[in-house]
Amino acid sequence: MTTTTGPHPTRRLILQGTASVVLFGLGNLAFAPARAAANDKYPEDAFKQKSEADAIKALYGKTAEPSEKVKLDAPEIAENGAVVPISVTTTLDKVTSISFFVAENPNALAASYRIPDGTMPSIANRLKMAKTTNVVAIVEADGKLFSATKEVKVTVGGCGG
Amino acid sequence: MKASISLLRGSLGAALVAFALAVPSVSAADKVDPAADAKAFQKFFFKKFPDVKHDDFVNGPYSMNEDMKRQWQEKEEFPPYEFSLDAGKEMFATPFKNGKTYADCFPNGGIGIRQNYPYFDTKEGKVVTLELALNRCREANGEAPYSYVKDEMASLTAYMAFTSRGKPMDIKIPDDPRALEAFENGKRYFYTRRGQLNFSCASCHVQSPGERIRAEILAPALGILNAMPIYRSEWSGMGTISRRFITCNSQTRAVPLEPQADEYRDVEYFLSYVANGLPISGPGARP
Amino acid sequence: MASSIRVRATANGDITEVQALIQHPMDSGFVKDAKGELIPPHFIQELKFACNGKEVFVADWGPAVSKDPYVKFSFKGGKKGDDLKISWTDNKGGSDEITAKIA
Amino acid sequence: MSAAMQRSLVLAMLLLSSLAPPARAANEADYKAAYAAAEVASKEASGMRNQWTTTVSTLAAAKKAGDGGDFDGAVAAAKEAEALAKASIVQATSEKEAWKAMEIR
Repeated sequence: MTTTTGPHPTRRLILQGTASVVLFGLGNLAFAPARAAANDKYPEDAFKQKSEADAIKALYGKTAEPSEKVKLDAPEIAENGAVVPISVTTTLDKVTSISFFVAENPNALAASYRIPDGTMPSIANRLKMAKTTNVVAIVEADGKLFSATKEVKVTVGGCGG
Repeated sequence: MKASISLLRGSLGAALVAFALAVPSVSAADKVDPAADAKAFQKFFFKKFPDVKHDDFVNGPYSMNEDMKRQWQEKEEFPPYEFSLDAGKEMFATPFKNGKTYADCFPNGGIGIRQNYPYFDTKEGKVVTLELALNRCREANGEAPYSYVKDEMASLTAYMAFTSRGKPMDIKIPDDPRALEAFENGKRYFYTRRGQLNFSCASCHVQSPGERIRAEILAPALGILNAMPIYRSEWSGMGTISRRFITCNSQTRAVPLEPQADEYRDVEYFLSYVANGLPISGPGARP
Repeated sequence: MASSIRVRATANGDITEVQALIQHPMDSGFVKDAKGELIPPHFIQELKFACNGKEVFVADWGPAVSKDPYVKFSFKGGKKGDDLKISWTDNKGGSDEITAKIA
Repeated sequence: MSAAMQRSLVLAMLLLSSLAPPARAANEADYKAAYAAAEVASKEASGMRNQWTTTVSTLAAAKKAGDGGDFDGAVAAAKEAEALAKASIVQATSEKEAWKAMEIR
């Protein structure tokens, strides 16, 4: 949102704001039902997939390309595999869904979020990781998939029984 | 030339001072001097970790490792001990069957007093820890005592710790030979090697804090009880001081003593006293 | 029984930041109990947030979400005093729901 | 560190002495004797409040083997439990003074 410096900046801003929202809303309307219908129910099948590739295909039906615009924040070494703080944020526009995958967990898909219009594309959550593996964040923006990957080391703590 | 002479004199002076220090400390070892012990204990850690802020030591492993500290701060935004804290607050407000509450057993209604525990009870001639005092309060009011290692006790101590957050640890040792003996007994326990792995508390928390055993970073012994009770991801649940001592014992393959055994009460007394001045940061979240 | 949902929703300007912590075991079905038996899967599957009746966030969770799950997000269009309804259902048909006020 | 070296030497020796293979197949009497000796040492160790978890588990294994009639296994386990218990006794006695070496002064 560029800030204009005219005498009544706020009034102009509001006008601009409402105009773009209406446009965006209309534009979105056409797509929304198609996309919303696709993933508005619990993606049972995707959660059952073993590998990350199969889970992505089951969830979105297309493949993702890595993108610098997706910032995945995860620790170098997880302090504990049961509670790993992982968050993602993106500067991509028109984001409708964000999902997290832990590649070598029994089932790769860990969590998937539906981002309605007006919700910011950035999420923090705490996931379980079975062992050292790649964490992948997938962002669905304007119908296309973008990804970011980071390896997180996980080992058992303590000095043993 | 001048510089080197002063250097020489300086090093000579230092040697003399060191020698002077060594001699009395040998004889001091026999006479129990908690204040000197506490000063030496704190100086050891402040010198070993010069860039760790003194108050930061109470954050255990998180004062030793940046990556871990970031994970901790993220957890602290909405900490997992939140539920235990709320449960403790509720329990504190719920009267016993006889109408009394915990507030009636403790000075200042139990609010903001955690930093004074454990204390030495001159009548009983023994150290009384917060967990022990809570169970004695329950028994005095006709209620069954809680397990020292389960959630109820952790919730109560979590709430009492929370009401003392930020207050400096303030443990007193009365001028009573039995109190000095309890302090010394706690110190001996802390440094004694046990279990088949032949470790003492000091082997990990004095010789190698900041280093890793597998994924975990070892916490420094200074202020190690200030954050108690803790929610440990490892246990995915709350841990009281008793639970921590018992699991530490079994990890070195030593058979744990019964909760609130004299040795545990005394080592808690020792560890809390030497952390005097450092803030209470409980309840804590740990790996 | 106190609700299983703890939520903090703070509005600054047009953006409301929401943090939620939910008391739930989130058992994955892969963990054994002390007696060596597998603890059956028991985890929240769907978590919904609605502000003034409009859905602002939906989480589909699997068993890999940590115990006592936490999530943080933010959305536009909410302001101080608005209602934020949070509801979850788990794979055993359990559920809970609260309505919080945006601070 | 020589005291620590010395101590672990003693521990190693104790463990080695227990593993000498019995000449003939053990019978119930051998098992009973070996188990009794192990139990005495284990009681002394726990009396000094310095019992090892491995002593307890090895002793239990000895009993289980003995009850199951595997006297060879039972004698071996009982001897090992005795050695472990004795090692923990050595540890407790030597630590009475040795702890001062690590004390922060």
